[in-house]
Amino acid sequence: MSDFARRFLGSRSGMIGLVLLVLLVLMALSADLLYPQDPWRMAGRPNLPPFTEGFLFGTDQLGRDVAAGIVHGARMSLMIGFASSVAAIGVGVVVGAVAGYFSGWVDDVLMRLTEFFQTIPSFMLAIVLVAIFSPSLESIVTAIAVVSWPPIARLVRAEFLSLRQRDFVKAARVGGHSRTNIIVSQILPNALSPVIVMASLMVATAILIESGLSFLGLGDRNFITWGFMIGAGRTMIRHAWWLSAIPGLAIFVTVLALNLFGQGLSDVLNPRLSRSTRT
Amino acid sequence: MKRLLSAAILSVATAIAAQAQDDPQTGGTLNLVVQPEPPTVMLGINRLGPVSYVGSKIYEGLVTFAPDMTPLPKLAKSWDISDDGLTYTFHLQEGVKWHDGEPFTSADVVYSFGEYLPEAFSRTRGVMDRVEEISAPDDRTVVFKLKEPYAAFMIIFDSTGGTIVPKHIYEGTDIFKNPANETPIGTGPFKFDEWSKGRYIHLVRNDEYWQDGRPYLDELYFHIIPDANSRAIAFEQGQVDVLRGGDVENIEVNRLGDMEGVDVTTDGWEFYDPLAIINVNTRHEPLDNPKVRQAISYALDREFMIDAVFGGFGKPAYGPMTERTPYYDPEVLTDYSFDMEKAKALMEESGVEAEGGVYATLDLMPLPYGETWQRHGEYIRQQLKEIGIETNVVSVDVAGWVERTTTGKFDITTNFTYLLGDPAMGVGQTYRSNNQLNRGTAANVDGYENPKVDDLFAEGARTLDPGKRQEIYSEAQKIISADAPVIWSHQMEYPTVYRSKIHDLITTAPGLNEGFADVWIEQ
Amino acid sequence: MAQVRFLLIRLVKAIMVLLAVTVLSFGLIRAAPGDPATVMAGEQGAVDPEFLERVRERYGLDRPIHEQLFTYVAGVAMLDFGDSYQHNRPVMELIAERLPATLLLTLTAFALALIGGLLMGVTAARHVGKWPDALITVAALLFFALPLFWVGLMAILLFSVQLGWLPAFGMSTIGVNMSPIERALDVAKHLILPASTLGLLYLATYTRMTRASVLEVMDLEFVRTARAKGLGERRIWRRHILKNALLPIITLASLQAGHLVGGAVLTETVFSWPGIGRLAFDALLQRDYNLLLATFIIASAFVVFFNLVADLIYSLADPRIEVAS
Amino acid sequence: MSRPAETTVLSMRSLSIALPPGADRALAVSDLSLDLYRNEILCVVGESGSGKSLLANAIMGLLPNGVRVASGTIDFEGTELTTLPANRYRKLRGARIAMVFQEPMTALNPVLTVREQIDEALVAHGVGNAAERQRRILELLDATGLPDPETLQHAYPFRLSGGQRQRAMIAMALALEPDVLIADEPTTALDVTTQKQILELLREIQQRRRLGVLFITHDFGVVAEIADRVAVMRLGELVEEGPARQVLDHPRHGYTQKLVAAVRGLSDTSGAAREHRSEPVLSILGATKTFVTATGGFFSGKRRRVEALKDVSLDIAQGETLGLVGESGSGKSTLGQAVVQLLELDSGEIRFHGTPIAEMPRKERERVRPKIQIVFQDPFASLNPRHRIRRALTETQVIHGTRRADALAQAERMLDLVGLDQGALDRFPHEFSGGQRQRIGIARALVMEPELIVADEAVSALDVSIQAQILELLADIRDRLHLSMLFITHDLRVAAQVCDRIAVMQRGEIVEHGNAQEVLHAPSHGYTRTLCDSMPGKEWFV
Repeated sequence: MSDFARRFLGSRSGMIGLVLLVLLVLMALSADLLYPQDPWRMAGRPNLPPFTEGFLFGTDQLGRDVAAGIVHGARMSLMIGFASSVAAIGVGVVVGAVAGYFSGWVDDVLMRLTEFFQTIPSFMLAIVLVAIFSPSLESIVTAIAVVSWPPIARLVRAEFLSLRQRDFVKAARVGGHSRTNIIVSQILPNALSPVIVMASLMVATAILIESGLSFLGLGDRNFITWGFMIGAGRTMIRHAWWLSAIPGLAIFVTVLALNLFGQGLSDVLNPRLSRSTRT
Repeated sequence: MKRLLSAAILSVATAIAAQAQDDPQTGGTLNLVVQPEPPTVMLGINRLGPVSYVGSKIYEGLVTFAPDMTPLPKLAKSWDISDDGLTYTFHLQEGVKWHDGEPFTSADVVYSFGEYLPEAFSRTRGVMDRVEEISAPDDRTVVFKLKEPYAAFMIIFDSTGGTIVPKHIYEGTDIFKNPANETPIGTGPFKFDEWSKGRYIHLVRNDEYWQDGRPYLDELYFHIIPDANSRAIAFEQGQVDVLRGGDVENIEVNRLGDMEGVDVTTDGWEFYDPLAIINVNTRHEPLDNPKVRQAISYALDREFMIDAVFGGFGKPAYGPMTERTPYYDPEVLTDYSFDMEKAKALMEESGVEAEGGVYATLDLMPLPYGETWQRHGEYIRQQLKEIGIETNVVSVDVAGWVERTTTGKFDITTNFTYLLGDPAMGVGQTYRSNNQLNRGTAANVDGYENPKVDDLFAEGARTLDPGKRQEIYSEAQKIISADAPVIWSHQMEYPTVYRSKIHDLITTAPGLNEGFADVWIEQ
Repeated sequence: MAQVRFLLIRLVKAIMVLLAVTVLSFGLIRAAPGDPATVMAGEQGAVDPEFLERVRERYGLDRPIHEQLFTYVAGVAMLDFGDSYQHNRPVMELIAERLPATLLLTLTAFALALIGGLLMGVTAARHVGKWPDALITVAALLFFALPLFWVGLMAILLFSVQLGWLPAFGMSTIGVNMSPIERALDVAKHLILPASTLGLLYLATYTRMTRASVLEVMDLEFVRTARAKGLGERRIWRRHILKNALLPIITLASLQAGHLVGGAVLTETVFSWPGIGRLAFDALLQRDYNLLLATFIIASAFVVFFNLVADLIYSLADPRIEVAS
Repeated sequence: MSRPAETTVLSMRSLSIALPPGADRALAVSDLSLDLYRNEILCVVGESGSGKSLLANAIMGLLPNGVRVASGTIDFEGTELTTLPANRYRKLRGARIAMVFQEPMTALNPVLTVREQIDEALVAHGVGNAAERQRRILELLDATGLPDPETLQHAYPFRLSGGQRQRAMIAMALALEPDVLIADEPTTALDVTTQKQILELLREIQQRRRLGVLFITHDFGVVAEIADRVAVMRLGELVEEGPARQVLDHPRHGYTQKLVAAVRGLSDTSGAAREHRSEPVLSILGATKTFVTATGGFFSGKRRRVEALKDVSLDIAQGETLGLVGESGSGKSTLGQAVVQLLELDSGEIRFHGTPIAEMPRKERERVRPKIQIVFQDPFASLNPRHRIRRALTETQVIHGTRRADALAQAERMLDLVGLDQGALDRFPHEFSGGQRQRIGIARALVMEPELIVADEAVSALDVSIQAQILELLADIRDRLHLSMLFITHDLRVAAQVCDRIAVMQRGEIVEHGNAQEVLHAPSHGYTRTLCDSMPGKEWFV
């Protein structure tokens, strides 16, 4: 592990990403300290540009503090991003592992299912799901998870297919290890690194999807999110550009951070991929 | 507020300018925006905003209305009403032709009100139930006999409520599926030419129009621009000449209004007379408690709301009518102007138990008609919080909203109604106890039940003498305003932005839903 | 021969998938609250049950769900998606009207992304580790993290509102009569912003894929062989590296192309581009089942179709496929 | 058969090749001086990591990024290569100095036909017009003994057999009649029989064209087969150089002696096969297995049937070692997998002490399974990279109900037995050398106290010197623990050394079966004979 840490510290992109992420998470966690007031509260005169009257990012149409929205929004975006990714990975790993290990008809069925889900345009599906189960935290997280698990499943399956042919797995079988033991303790640990890499990228995608949904007005109206802020600011774009510009930047930075982080992970975890960049 | 005045001044200014102008000039193209893209322009089968906007140029009613709601001739050049108020006799214009060349006769009117409209439009059917018989003594005369007097009867004869359709095309067909709906045939000043879906609807001058020299314009383009920003830019860049209220955000209106050679008016809504309300479901606690409802009403800073959310367009409303509504009586209304202290006090008096400063947690369902209403909802949410009512925002799509509202599955929802020019028409439906669920979104969805109010509205509809009606409606307004069965948000004002070179754009109560026969462009 | 057989198999599979999509989306949307009747009712002011009945009956909403499903699927099989209650017209017409716009947008975006991606990717790989590589890699990374709808907004803000260079909305200038050529140029002008916005994400993806693929091939033995044969670098790149590296990219790319159609929803909304992405969204808000379902199925159909194309390209381009024949 | 040395074509003087920083050593090749003469085959022999391949690449001027010539000179007929500008080097490559690689499959471009690939070499060096080139191509293909050049030239590499590919490679290399041919392990990837043909081809061509051939290999057999002169490399240094015979028969340097000894040891079959009369531990009866595979993988539909095992029957007695010899695709590994229950037979049965394993009650099977263990070919792949050795050696025992303490004790005993210290327990696989890993692999097999061990190409991946050690270890353990062993290999010599009996497999069938010595020295079946004849350098061994 220490070896892992050392190698990660070595990856520049990884470190930049990590630092940015940590900052964002801190910001999200300390939201209530930085802006104890409700971000929906009308705190000042409407449509103040940034850096006026002590409003770092100005105020919106109803005089709400944009900065407060950004900070509290970070919480939602990250939360939704992580929650949905965790769900997606859970499903994906199980499906992929089962399909990959048992192959045969089980594999067929599961892969058809996966392909099916990959065929439906994901964002459209997300929209429909959220709209139909009426926008709420749960429905959004579920929808994002539903559209993002297939790649994981495919990845894990591929890993399993190759790993189960490896001698050490055969050795375990010869040793009479149980299936679960082989899947969980022999194969899975070896299959995980690419999954972890993909996971970090998935969080990023999830955040993008969420912002897209909120932008279309399919967010949970009880919580302030960046996508919502852009959507709300959109109609004001020529009077108060900052209303949509600033939240957009926030999303951009977050997604960028996650991508960089993922890059770093993959440099460390699957050298096979990143080798080509060196030699 | 300031906004408003300037708008008013502007409109006056243009009126004067219009008079000052010498004779109208003929010719020219008028570029308009219709949004959302209408499902059809066959006004008979559908009266959604966009359909009426376009359809009203193609189809006509027997009458139209002056801003003060007095009827003006249209397809009927004159009419007389018997003293008992039971017989209405309409005398039709001479030499009116349908766009397909067929002559227009009383038979068309009889068919339209006798068969077509009751099938197509429930509001008109509602009124037609009051009619004993419709007869056509001759080609040019139509007689309606009522079962009992109905003061608002004339209201249904405008082009949207009383669309006159060609009998020779629709009789005996499925009026909804009739292919002719694709190529509408009316008597209006403009004829349907082309509909390039997703892009524009093109109407051309009806050279056969019954009114000599009219219309002045050669053609109308209704452009379909699905996005508010895009519409604003289109107007700026001169691609369109007129923006209706709602086409662009009101804040944009102010900006565009300040442009060179552009005018803004809020006239032309006297007929529809829209009123923004907040429905509170009186079947649910604590909303069954009048004090709570009053508290909510006091908690709203309508001035701020109108300025911040509606770009300054609108006027606070404290009762069931607006200043535009006949028989409106500000004297009798409870003054609900912003008073947070009073609101909080009322909550305490109300006797509702509060836990940790929270009296109740309710669902708040904002009207899903775009961002403005979302802001409106967000504002209300904050104010309710102030007086100790927590809300959980339920966001639904149009279908969901309609469904929940009309079936009473809500605590609080924002909404608006058209008062339609006479209390007997649009006002009563929101408060009469016999008009509650599954009767549309403007019905008494809050479940308000007050026999006295019921009687007053029944009587008001029956009574013809204006003086008496005033008394009746004043009392009704007094009671309702005090009970606050709904929270009145504001009298809505839809600003119309247009280029000064366009004259006589809005002269009547239906405003832009007029036929445009008199509109002309200064070359 | 084998190609044909193979494609037939894939075709059958594709149809199965589409059937599944149909059934799923049908079920999903029927699960939703509210139906067209209630919407129309609401829109039309005061209503009575009888009126609701009429509407429901007119759109077959009164029949049992499995019947509705059956009639629907049967219809879809014959490309009849029923009528849109909202537009009072056959859904197929509506889609037919909007589809060209979407295709124009997505295919342009795709072409831009693919060509750009290949160029950038190859350039990066050629100068791996040097500044062009660094530059391109960073650029790709940034593009990859941009929320498209926001990029769109900012683009409008900059190029239309501030600079006034490009039109911000729609597909063509309205109200003006132009010659065919002018019309085409006009559309092209309108296309620039949305297409490049939509293309951006894919540009990043393709750049990365290309770079990786080229680098991988560069390491392969036969490239060394080619050098050992004394071939010139240009030839080695053209015949050996690119020929082997770009094949999978083009295949992968066409696999993704299908998703562009469904992915265009946001872009079409931001630029109010009259395509099926918007159509779908409006349909959803209006609970216009038939319409929504149709756009959904069409979008999926595109994915399926492009998968087939990908297979075809691959089977034609890679000799190893001959094995089967 | 060394001939008078002739003019030098290629001469390296105190050549050093530097590895990128962070590599396991600074210089891949250090201070090496070597000459290649016209019309000879010079074998550069060495074990993995000796730097021989980098030497070849250095001459071609194709060192991988980061690796560079640090000092010294490479003179090719008066041209100094180390400082030669790229464009002139390019003209030289292929034209004057050509190269043949180890793995023809990857060395050929999959999407170009044989013809195109040869042709472009000619084009690149501006040879003749199209017709001219076409003639040359056909000549070359013919000269390299490829059947029906007319049609074959249009084939893509994947259509050819391993041998044909390598022939095509050679044809390509000879296209411009170079003076020097560098062959980097050109036969290592091939079966013995094919290897023999390719070696003969190279020899014949070399003589016909009086080529100077620099032949890189790790196999002394091959050296003995074709070398005129030998240069032995070790960790980048040239330890010995001289005429083939001399180096092979009278090695001067200790390292060479060790290697040669190891190789000779292989063919030393004095440890003569013992007779075993006891009851068979394992008997295989009419084992049959057919694989059905989708061809090309891409087009679903078309399927190919491969009969991996056709009615195979064998016995293995207590303490006996049975050698299973065959070329790739002969089905020998399939049988091994069947024995350890990794795959099920279509028909036939495998009996353990007389009872068909398949018919045993579940509990019984559970108990029996660990009694048959396997040692794999690739020692790295056979250990879970994420588990410490401790776990690798104890886990299975614990699963079968051994108490941890006992399991650990057992693990330690076995480590000791395979000659590793306890320190190994807490380390991860990647921290060991190939040979050590294989020892661990054996230890893992042993901890379960098996009665039968299947050794599947257990030494093929190892360098000769290590090979010898592991083989000794196996033999030793077998005798100490009275194990039975099924020894699967492609190398008759190896088999002959450790096995009591040998079964030769071809296309899923056992074509010959008998006492190791007889099979090796007096093969009765034609195929076995070919195998024996193909053994590189057999004259030298025998």
